[in-house]
Amino acid sequence: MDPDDARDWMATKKSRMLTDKLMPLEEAVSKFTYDGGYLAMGGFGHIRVSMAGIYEMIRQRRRNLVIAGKTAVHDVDVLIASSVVDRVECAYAFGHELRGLSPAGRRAVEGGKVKVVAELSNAAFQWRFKAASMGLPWLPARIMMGTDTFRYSSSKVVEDPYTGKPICLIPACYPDFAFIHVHRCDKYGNCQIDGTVIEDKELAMAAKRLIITTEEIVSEDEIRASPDRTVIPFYMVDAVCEVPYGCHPGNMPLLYYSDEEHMAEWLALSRTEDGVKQYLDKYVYPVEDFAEYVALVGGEKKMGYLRRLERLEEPLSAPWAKR
Amino acid sequence: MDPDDARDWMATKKSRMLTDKLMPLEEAVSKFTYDGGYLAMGGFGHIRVSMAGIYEMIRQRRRNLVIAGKTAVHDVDVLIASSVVDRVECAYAFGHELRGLSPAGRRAVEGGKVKVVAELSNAAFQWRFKAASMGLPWLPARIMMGTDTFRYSSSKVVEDPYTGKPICLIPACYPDFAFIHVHRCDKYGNCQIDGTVIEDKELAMAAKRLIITTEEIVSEDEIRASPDRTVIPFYMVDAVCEVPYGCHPGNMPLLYYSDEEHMAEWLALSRTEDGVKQYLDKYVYPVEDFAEYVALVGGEKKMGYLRRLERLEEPLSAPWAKR
Amino acid sequence: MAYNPTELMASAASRVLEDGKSVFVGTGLPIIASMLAQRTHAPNLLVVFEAGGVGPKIPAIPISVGDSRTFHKAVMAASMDYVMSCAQLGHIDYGFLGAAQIDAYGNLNTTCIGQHENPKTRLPGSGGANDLGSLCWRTIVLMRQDTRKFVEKLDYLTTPGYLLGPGSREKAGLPRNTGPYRVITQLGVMGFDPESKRMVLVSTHPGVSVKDVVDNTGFKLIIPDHVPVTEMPSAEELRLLREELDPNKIVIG
Amino acid sequence: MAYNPTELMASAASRVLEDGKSVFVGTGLPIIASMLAQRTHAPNLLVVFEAGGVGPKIPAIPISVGDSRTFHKAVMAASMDYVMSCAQLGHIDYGFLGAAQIDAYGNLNTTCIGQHENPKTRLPGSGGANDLGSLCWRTIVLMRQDTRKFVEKLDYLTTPGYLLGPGSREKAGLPRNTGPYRVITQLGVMGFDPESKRMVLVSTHPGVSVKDVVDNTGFKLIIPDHVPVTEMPSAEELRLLREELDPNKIVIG
Repeated sequence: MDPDDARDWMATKKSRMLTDKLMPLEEAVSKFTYDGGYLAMGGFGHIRVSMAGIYEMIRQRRRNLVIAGKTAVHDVDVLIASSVVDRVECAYAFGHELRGLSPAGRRAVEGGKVKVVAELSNAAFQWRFKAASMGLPWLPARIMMGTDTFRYSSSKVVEDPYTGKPICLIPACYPDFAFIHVHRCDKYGNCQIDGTVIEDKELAMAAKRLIITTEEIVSEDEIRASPDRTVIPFYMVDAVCEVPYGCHPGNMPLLYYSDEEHMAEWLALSRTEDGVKQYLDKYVYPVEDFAEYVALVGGEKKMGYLRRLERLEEPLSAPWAKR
Repeated sequence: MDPDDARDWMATKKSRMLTDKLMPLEEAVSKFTYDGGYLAMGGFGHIRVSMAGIYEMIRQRRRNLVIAGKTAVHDVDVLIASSVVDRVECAYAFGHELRGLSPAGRRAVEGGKVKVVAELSNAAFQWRFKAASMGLPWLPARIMMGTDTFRYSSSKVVEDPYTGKPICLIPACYPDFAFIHVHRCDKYGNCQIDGTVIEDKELAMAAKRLIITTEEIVSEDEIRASPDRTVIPFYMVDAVCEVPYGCHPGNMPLLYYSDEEHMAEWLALSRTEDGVKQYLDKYVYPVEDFAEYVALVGGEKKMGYLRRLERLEEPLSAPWAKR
Repeated sequence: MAYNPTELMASAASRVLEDGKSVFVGTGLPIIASMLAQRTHAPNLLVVFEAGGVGPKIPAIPISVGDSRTFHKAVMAASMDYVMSCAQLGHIDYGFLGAAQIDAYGNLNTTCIGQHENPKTRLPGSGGANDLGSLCWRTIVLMRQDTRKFVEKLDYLTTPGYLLGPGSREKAGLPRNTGPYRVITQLGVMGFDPESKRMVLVSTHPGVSVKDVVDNTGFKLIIPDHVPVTEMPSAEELRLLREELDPNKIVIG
Repeated sequence: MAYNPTELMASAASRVLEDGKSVFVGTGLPIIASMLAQRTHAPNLLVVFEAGGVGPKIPAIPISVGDSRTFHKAVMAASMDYVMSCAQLGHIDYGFLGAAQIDAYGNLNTTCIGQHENPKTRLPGSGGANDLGSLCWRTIVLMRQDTRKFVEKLDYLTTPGYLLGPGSREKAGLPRNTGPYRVITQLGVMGFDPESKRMVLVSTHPGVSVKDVVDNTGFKLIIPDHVPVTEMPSAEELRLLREELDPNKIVIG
């Protein structure tokens, strides 16, 4: 997108008016996501990803999405398995980090059901969002050059007019919609994140529509008491949805650790299409909202365990580790 | 500087070893600053500028410095008046914001004693440091084009290979030495800043030598207890100097407000060369260290007043306001 | 109710600002005008400062555009990169500028009077002005009007207005559909002709004639057939300015 | 003391790392090797994670390179932009990589086996590998060695090694004096010839012959006249690995 068109979007479709954006997640998903759109998820790997948003899109049977595979793990895996996503821009996908490869994601790509429409690296994805966040057409970078990763990306290499050396220009990426899961925010969408922010500050600015899911809604006064903790200001935000435990089975830093028992269940079930159906019929389709999902995956007892795990008060078990 | 040369510098002259960098400011200035060097100051205007570092350079009679006039106010004014600086790269200098123009700075430029070697804008300066902080030769931006500010800058305009529109490429700036005044840091140089960070995160990465002055030294454990508050990590830092009230007469956000009585004294005295000499002979040359300066400018009583002013417990008086 | 020219300028500037829009401000009159707008017709005006303060509840006039009052109870205390990026991305509706010289296309000089290499008067330089003038959707210039300041040719072009006229901002590479919107002085309010991009008189202040304005303008100003009179500051605006916003008369005098 | 091949790889990798240097790590063996180095000869090894963790005191193996353990009691919990910028600026000495395929110049494939458009096996892609392989001063590759993995020609070049040989990284625009430094497998340790930039055998693991290594390499490996044997893991290293670093045997097995 030309930065002048991006400017027009931000001027007309985003508002600097302080308005209450609280709404049920169901409404936010139906209002701001659409079939065929380009989706990006905040967080990273299994960390602070709005799984609540993912499950809601599956329930609403969104179709033909392209996803930013910016170290996308469980999110892209279930979105592919549930036929929501059929194209991936891939920095990292089809794997579960230390847990091994994704049976569902791999099967879909190897069977031709899902297309990888571009390859790039993690930094390149980050810098695509960063270019957008700065209102620039692209950012220069000294990566990808000389590789097939570059050839399959949308970047260009030019001669740097200062040094005479080749330099890679990585184009801005403005996702059609993005979800970011945060520790707390007010009803206007002023958000705080604890720990690493990964690339969410930039993604929040780049996204044409931004849905915030949050562990907790706090007062405007609480936000204004420590403005240097704000990571996303309200005028980037389109919807605010309160969803405690909203990144389960992932890790919400400083609150709860990832649920490796649940991950093991998914990794086992997703080996077959039948297993995928079983999983979705158990945890996603029949579920009214995320609170019901939380009850299904183990409720307060499980959440208590994950909280203790995060505080290093229990040893981690890794049921998927076969060795 | 070619980014490959900058990489060599960072690899060999900066250390990833966790070493105690505490030293007296006198030692830091004599070790890491030198005549003819390019200086940049952290902070902005009268905010969080290491005036302690400035006064020490004056005492050590550094000469022929170039300064980054990145909204540089009292710092550049006294450095010019004391013949330390003779060249300025100017985004904003020779003024005292709401207080009016700088008699000393203007006199030096209009009399030919100080040269303005480049013009640019505040964002351009910020993006020069940012380019450096990212290890890039330059950053693109949509500013300065079409103006004399561009003509007197070191930027280039090229045709953007994506949009076909002209775009400005702002070259990286790696200052030879920089001072950043922070709220607290540990002896290794892991720093926290409260409130706006302005452009200090980028400047810290861009500076070839970085001297930290800090209101307070805290333990490594305190830093590690909230790593998301770290703004500058130790491996950027060359020296750590504990200097309470080290940005007086400027404003240290959340601690003490600017000393407008002292500023009025400077603005009055600096109307003449004699007055400048009087000021320096009173507050800078005969002073052993910054603690003595603090006593001279009003000691604990004045500092208490400035703290109350910062907490909005006293009304501001502006003795320089003549109306 | 009697008022001084600075009070009138503050009032006129505040009325340009709209509720729910954002404005990039510098120290002095722009802050006063923005705070006045917030306390009258535009409570949701989002004020942004170049050092990183976003949406503060300004408790008292800041002396510096970076001081702690610029992020007091703000929605965000960010960085210069952050707010300048917001501006470049199109989030900033209005920007306030001042100048020592302005030309018919709204180009501004805040760098020097005389030759750059050997200036008669050295001024502070661009600061954030070039950035705001490049990146905000609309800029509002606050300055004194006389023939030494409203000139046919600037000594130095610090900040872009419409440059050489229609299309020349875009041709230079600046963002589309941006540029100066209003020039407010002690004599009147000026705007820009949509076709020629030259300065046009919008209103004269009470007691000021069109001729006064023309006589104090060093270039040909477009004068419409009908020139209204600028609305006077209301009693409530004057009360706010004097009692709440600038009780120490640092800016308003 | 008996050890398994993964333990030997962890030990060999940890010994490459130097005290007071920085290392960019991914999940699994790289973390184990880095933690082992910290607890033996390199207490001041600075560990950096791509999601933003800098210098943590890692309390237990992270499952993800972004999880909360990657910034536990860290000196900084930053962002991906921050740590990638640090790498681009030359602050990162070592980077760990893994791969499904490697060629004689240390180029890596983690994207696909077979054709990209119609892959036999789809792998995760670059992740941060291309970034680390481009920007760190030296990279260390940890992978299994056999002729399907050590190949004459990669199916896909995900991450740059020395590309086509001497000078070709610089010619492509990659930072000067960077590139792969060691390749550590279950059979031995390999490096790169300074002249030709082709892979050279550095040491064979205890009980492994030069012929074993050659037979499991699908390209011509440079074999020096004298090939030493990799030092065995010490009893203390094995104790650390088994009792402290990976007591649940998630990585080490």
